[in-house]
Amino acid sequence: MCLGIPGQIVEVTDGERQMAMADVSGVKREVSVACVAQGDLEDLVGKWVLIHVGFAMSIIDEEEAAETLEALRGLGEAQETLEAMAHGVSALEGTQ
Amino acid sequence: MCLGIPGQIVEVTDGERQMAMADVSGVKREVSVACVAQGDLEDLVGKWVLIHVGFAMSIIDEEEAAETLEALRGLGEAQETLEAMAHGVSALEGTQ
Amino acid sequence: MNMMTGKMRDERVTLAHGGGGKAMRDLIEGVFTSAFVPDAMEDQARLMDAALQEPGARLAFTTDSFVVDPVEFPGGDIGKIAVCGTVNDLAVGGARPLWLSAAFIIEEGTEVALLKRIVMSMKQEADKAGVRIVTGDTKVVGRGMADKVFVTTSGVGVIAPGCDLSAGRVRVGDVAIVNGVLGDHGAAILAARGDMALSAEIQSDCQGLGHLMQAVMHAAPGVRAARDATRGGVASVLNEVAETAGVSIEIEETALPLRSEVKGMCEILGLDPLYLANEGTLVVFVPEDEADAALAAMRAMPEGREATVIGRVVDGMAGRVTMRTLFGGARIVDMLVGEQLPRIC
Amino acid sequence: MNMMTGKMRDERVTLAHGGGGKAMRDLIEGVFTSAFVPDAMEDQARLMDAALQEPGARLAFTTDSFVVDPVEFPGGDIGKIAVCGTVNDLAVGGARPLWLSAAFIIEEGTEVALLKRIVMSMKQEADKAGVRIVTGDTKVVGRGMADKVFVTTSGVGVIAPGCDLSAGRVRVGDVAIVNGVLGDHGAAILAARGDMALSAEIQSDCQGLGHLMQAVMHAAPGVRAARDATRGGVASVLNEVAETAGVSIEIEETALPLRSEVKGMCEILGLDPLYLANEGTLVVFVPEDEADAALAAMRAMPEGREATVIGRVVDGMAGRVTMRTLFGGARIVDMLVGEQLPRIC
Amino acid sequence: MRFTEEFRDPKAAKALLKEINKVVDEIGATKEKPVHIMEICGGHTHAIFRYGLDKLTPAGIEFIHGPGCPVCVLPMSRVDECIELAEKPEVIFTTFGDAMRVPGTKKSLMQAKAEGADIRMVYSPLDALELARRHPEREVVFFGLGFETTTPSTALSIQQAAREGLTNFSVFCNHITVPPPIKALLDDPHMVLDGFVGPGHVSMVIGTHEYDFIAEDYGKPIVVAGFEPIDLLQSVLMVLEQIRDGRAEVENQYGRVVPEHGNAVSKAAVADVYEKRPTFEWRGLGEIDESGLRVRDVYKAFDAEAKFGIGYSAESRHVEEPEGCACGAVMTGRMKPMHCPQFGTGCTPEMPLGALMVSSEGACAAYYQYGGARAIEAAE
Amino acid sequence: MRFTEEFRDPKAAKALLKEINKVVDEIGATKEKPVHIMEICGGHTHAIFRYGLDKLTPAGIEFIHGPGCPVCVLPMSRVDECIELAEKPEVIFTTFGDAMRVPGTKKSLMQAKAEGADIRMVYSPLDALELARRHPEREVVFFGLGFETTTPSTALSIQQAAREGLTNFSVFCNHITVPPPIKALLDDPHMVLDGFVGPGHVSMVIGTHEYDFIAEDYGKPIVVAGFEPIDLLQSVLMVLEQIRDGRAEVENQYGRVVPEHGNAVSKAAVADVYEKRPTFEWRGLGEIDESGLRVRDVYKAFDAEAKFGIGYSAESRHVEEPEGCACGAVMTGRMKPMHCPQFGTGCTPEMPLGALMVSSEGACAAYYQYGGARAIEAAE
Ligand code: SF4
Ligand code: SF4
Ligand SMILES: [Mg+2]
Ligand SMILES: [Mg+2]
Ligand SMILES: [Mg+2]
Ligand SMILES: [Mg+2]
Ligand SMILES: [Mg+2]
Ligand SMILES: [Mg+2]
Ligand SMILES: [Mg+2]
Ligand SMILES: [Mg+2]
Ligand SMILES: [Mg+2]
Ligand SMILES: [Mg+2]
Repeated sequence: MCLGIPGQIVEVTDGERQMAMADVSGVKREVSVACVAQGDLEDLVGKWVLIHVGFAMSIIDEEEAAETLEALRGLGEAQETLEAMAHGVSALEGTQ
Repeated sequence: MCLGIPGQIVEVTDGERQMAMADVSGVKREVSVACVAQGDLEDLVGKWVLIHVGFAMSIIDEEEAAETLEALRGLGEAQETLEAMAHGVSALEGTQ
Repeated sequence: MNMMTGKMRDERVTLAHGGGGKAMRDLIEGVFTSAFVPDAMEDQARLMDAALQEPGARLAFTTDSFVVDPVEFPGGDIGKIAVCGTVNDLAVGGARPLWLSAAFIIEEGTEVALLKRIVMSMKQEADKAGVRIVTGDTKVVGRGMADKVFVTTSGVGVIAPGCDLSAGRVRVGDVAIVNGVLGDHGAAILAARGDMALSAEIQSDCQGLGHLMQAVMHAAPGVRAARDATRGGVASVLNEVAETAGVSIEIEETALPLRSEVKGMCEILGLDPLYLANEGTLVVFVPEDEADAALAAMRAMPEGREATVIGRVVDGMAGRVTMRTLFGGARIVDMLVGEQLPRIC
Repeated sequence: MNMMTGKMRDERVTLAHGGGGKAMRDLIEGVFTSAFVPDAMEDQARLMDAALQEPGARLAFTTDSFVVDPVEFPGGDIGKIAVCGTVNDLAVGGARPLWLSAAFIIEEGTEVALLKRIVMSMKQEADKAGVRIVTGDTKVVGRGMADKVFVTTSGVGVIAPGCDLSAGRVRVGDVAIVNGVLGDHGAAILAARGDMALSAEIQSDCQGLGHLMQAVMHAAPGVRAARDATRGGVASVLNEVAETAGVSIEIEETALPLRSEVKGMCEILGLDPLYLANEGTLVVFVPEDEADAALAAMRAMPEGREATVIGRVVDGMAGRVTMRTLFGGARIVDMLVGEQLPRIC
Repeated sequence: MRFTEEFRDPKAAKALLKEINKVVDEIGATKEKPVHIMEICGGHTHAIFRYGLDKLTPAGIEFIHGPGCPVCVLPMSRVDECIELAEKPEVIFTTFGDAMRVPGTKKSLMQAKAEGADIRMVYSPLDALELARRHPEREVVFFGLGFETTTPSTALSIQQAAREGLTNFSVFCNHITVPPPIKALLDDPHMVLDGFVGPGHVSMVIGTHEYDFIAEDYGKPIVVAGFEPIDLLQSVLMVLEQIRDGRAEVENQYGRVVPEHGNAVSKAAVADVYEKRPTFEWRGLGEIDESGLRVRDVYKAFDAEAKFGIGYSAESRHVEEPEGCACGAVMTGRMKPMHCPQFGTGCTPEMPLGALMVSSEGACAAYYQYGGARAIEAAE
Repeated sequence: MRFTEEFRDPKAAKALLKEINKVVDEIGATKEKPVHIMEICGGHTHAIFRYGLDKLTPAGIEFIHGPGCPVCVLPMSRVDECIELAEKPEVIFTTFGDAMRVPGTKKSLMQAKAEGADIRMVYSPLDALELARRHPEREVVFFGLGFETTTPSTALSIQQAAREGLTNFSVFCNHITVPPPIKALLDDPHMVLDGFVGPGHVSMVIGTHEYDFIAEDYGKPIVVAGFEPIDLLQSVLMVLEQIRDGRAEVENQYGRVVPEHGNAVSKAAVADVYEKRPTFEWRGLGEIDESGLRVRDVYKAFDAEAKFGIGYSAESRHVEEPEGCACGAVMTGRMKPMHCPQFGTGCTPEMPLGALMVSSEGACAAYYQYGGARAIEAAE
């Protein structure tokens, strides 16, 4: 349920009705930005939004996303270090 | 224009609306008999009528039709007699 | 255990049956494959017939789409027509029909039972004609995007070495023979459609002409050309042949075999039976000295019982078809312009 | 003198053009015959090809009806699809396509200019594929009884002696190769239809695969089977082959070639690109040791530039197709049930 | 008796032709100095060509094909109005097949249908009425086309609709009457006419006395005729005999169908529903006084002209006939079809320019179809 | 960044899985004594099977597939009502594709369409609105199906219709809300649940505080999650960590999309247009208090229930679920799909008996499609 996909606002198409064009991997669809409009609609151009049934429902927090990914990268690296250490230990053990 | 064809009334289908079934060489169509109805509609059954655009417009006078054909037959026979006579004359002439 | 059995459990075709998935496979297996080609795994039939490999043999290839409304009518249905029509197109060219393809365009909402009836009647007719339906296809379109079912059949046949039937070979003096009464199909469809609220017990003449053609070719080896008269009627066939051969054709009004109901229908609607559609009417052109043999051979078969000479090829303007009316007048029988419309007022 | 010239002077097709008379002849001569078979006088083509008479040669016969909406779309039109689709059905069976038939069902009101464009694109595509459209038919149906134009093509080809491509020959260890990106046709049609108000610059992949198949058979003589993935997408082809051959097939999610716009379209509508329709997508199964040769041969041709291995045949439950997801999970890729519907809410 | 085949008997035809030849000789008519007989009715024109009677009758008889084909005399502006009605989304436009191919200014009903208008061919106005009953959400308009024979059917249908209280049925009335154009033709100083074959089916409705003025005021013979070949030959013979004998009478060859006083019910229905228009336009003939009918005010609810504000009564929209069209001259007998410069080239049944080429009852179509290339050769 | 592929990185998945295995071990969960985690949302169920996460995660985790698929919990009576609406000749019935195949008592919308009902799949209620503008002569009804994520779109569409004064647009409101069924499940004494993966897109509208009762009143952890595989794995890890640590908190893994307090505009629109129903029926779960919405009286003109006198508010038409259907047990985690006696035999995606087999988000369909024959084998 609730299929939501990230898209980028590329153009305001109807200011009065709060409609804008969104781009999803090169596919364009006019969406309502009523739920994410604050002040000048043009400010939305370039922003990534989460789209559901033709409505932009949330502006994606790019920083937050980057942080999440960064943390995961950190997790991976930490594991690799640990593994290398474990390998080192077992290697050592192997020499016994 | 005014394509009219003879058909035979075979059944009264809707007395109130004055509709009856007509048969044209085995093809059936419901027609209005409003224009040819006199007294009991059932009296029309078996009668030949002249049909135009779904309306029986005239009851065909069968006697009259027979007389016309009879007269033509008479004409043909008269001609044949005359011809035979003419032939006889020319035949006679031929003997001269 | 599931109470419902068989592959095709829906009562009506939905768009799902055209989607390329299981529903489509169920439709195909439940309705089509069982009657036609139970063992086809590839989307092509692979075939050979010894007659095709004889030196001088030729392959005949023809196609027709069928779109009749209503799809079932007295005397047949769209499936029967689809098989007969293509078998006939092969046969009248002198080919022995071998294989047919059958492609169905089905309107969403069409009853599966109707499809099954159509398919069964195709199988029956194919068996009768001695051809096999070897490959097929189904497509489903939305409501109002088609009229129940359209069937397109293509046919492959073999023409024996030396056999060459063609309109171009028709000569002055040849005789034109039809196998039976004219216009039954057109009149039956008019009645079945109900638009004009006419009813009549007319059956479509829909039938395969393959065996009849074989008989004619055997009895009258000099046969020049043959046609099955469909849309546009016998008049169109005569005009086409007259034009191709560069001759005139003269037919006799009194010789035209017509059922009384067909005459009646034509009178009511101001139509000319010469232009009414047929689906099993053969027009053959044979040299005068083979006419009697051809007639006798045709009359010996059910499809040709009422065979009769309707006219002959005469010297005259190329492409001209004339009809001698019943008391000696003459009129030109031209090609129809468009479809024949009722002429009433 | 009459200012209007040419046989077909109407702007739109009316029922008169289906009536079997002069109007129909004008439509046929003005639009169809000029492009296809200028000299056909009989309603059947008469043909022969030396290859067909070689001992051991087989005739391939196939048919498809085409019903695409819209009839013209980025990358092609119904005519192009109708030729490519039937050429491809012949080609993937190992046959050399020789002759096509083309039957048109035309809705009253269809623009004649549209028909002409469709016919021209058929001619172009046939020329490219080296086949001849040798026989045809037109029917006209009333408004709302069809969707502009339906085209049914049948094809006849010749399979050289000894050549035997079939799904049943696929073996464990074989490699599955596609010629390029998947789902372009389905996505292009979705966008072109406008129902979901999505726009994207996706072209249908509609193309003939005859030459590509010849190249594959030459480079990888051991090629087992081939399919063109149309309705139901690559997933359906894989399932069909797995079932017929009684094997399992495992594909790699990361190996699937997909255009970014097609991915986008699928994400928006909750669709799976494996089930999207294609019209020029070849799936070939080759023995492992011929895979590189097949790939190289395909990549040397424009139709195969993006050819890639998507999976292989493995031991396992007959008919099972699985996909290894991008981080090692596995899921079953079943046949679609009906058509794929947008999954949104 | 089926009242059809019996009147196609070759023997009778032969006898009549012999008699006709004899009378033509007696009159002294020749190809160069023929007797001019006008068959008023398009049905007669059709029958003459269908049975080849023009070629069977002696050269001393020249048939003039009259204005009695309702399709042929239908002005382009009426066709345009039909199309305008048919293209309204709420309208189901119903018509006899006859009208489908008549060219309007831009297109025919056939072409309008192809473009999407909901146009249905019916056999009878009763079928249109039935459509109205079945589609209460739509407006069913019936195209009331035709002469006195057809007018009662639409009048009775309107009466029936009124009885049933149908609110979605109307007739686009373009009915016309036969006597006025005959009078107009007889008043035309260019017209050469020696006698008339009268319209049998019109007469079965109006009777024979409506033609009295032809005999009495203009001294021309007229014989009301049936539509079988024997009927026509006999009627021609009767006209010839009147000419030979110096008589000018209204005679009735078609007595089996035509009563002297016509059909009372029909006449009453027409009088109840319709009234004469002061004037009406005929294609090729122009305006003719009191030659058309319109729906009376009491039946306004069933009058498409009133309902949709369209038609002859609305703001005049007369459209010029296409250039080079000689239909008027042909219809008045001043020109033979094959002498029209458009015949067979700019004007063919496939691409008719004038209305006479559309209906198979039109003189030009009849010449083209049944005289075919021969007529074209003659013209070249 | 496209916010999709980045969250499908195999490397990150590997790392997360390692961590998950570690924590499962720390908890001491095994195949025999697993941790029960419910993903509430059908979108999560779909993603788990689509990416094979069920097979990648250790046997010590057992996913319970929650009631968060709007199609799966739609009672048959609602489907029947949709069909009744769609079959009205004046109605254009618009719906998301999701609802097309759900079986009603006699047929699905797909079958009703095949039988002639005018049913159109749209991507957005805005498209239904546009249809209403373009077809003023028809009644356009939009099937308002879905949870809090979807409800604002229909509320905003109704507001827009009101602004434009459209009189032929209405919504057949069957919107439902997530918290009530969760509460109902938690109150079910048979239910064994150790934690929740919370619905990301619902939460982007309502925020995270609506789940406080889960942690506070029931002592269960919940992590609001995104829909990419990395999101899911990370959320599962976060739930496991809470369990290991003995915590019960509402955490938000999907911070890039879900603001703590949700979306103000959406919530305002929903509050303006809709109100809670006292109770509402869920397929497989029965009546749940305050779990559904209806159109407020001020927007009555846009309420299909009021306009056509149909729906849940009308005279109750509850239809019994088909016999043998175990959807309720499956949805509450008491039964695995393959243990339903109908699974794979009486109930398949081709011929679904229960709703969980219809939507690809339904647990049964997911097991069948993605677990496929393996699941069937397991059941046999
Ligand atoms: S040929 Fe055509 S234009 Fe000339 S008079 Fe006849 S109908 Fe009119
Ligand atoms: S298998 Fe079918 S009947 Fe059983 S629980 Fe699943 S959906 Fe319901
Ligand atoms: Mg053919
Ligand atoms: Mg034929
Ligand atoms: Mg196919
Ligand atoms: Mg016959
Ligand atoms: Mg000719
Ligand atoms: Mg095929
Ligand atoms: Mg194919
Ligand atoms: Mg044909
Ligand atoms: Mg491709
Ligand atoms: Mg499988």
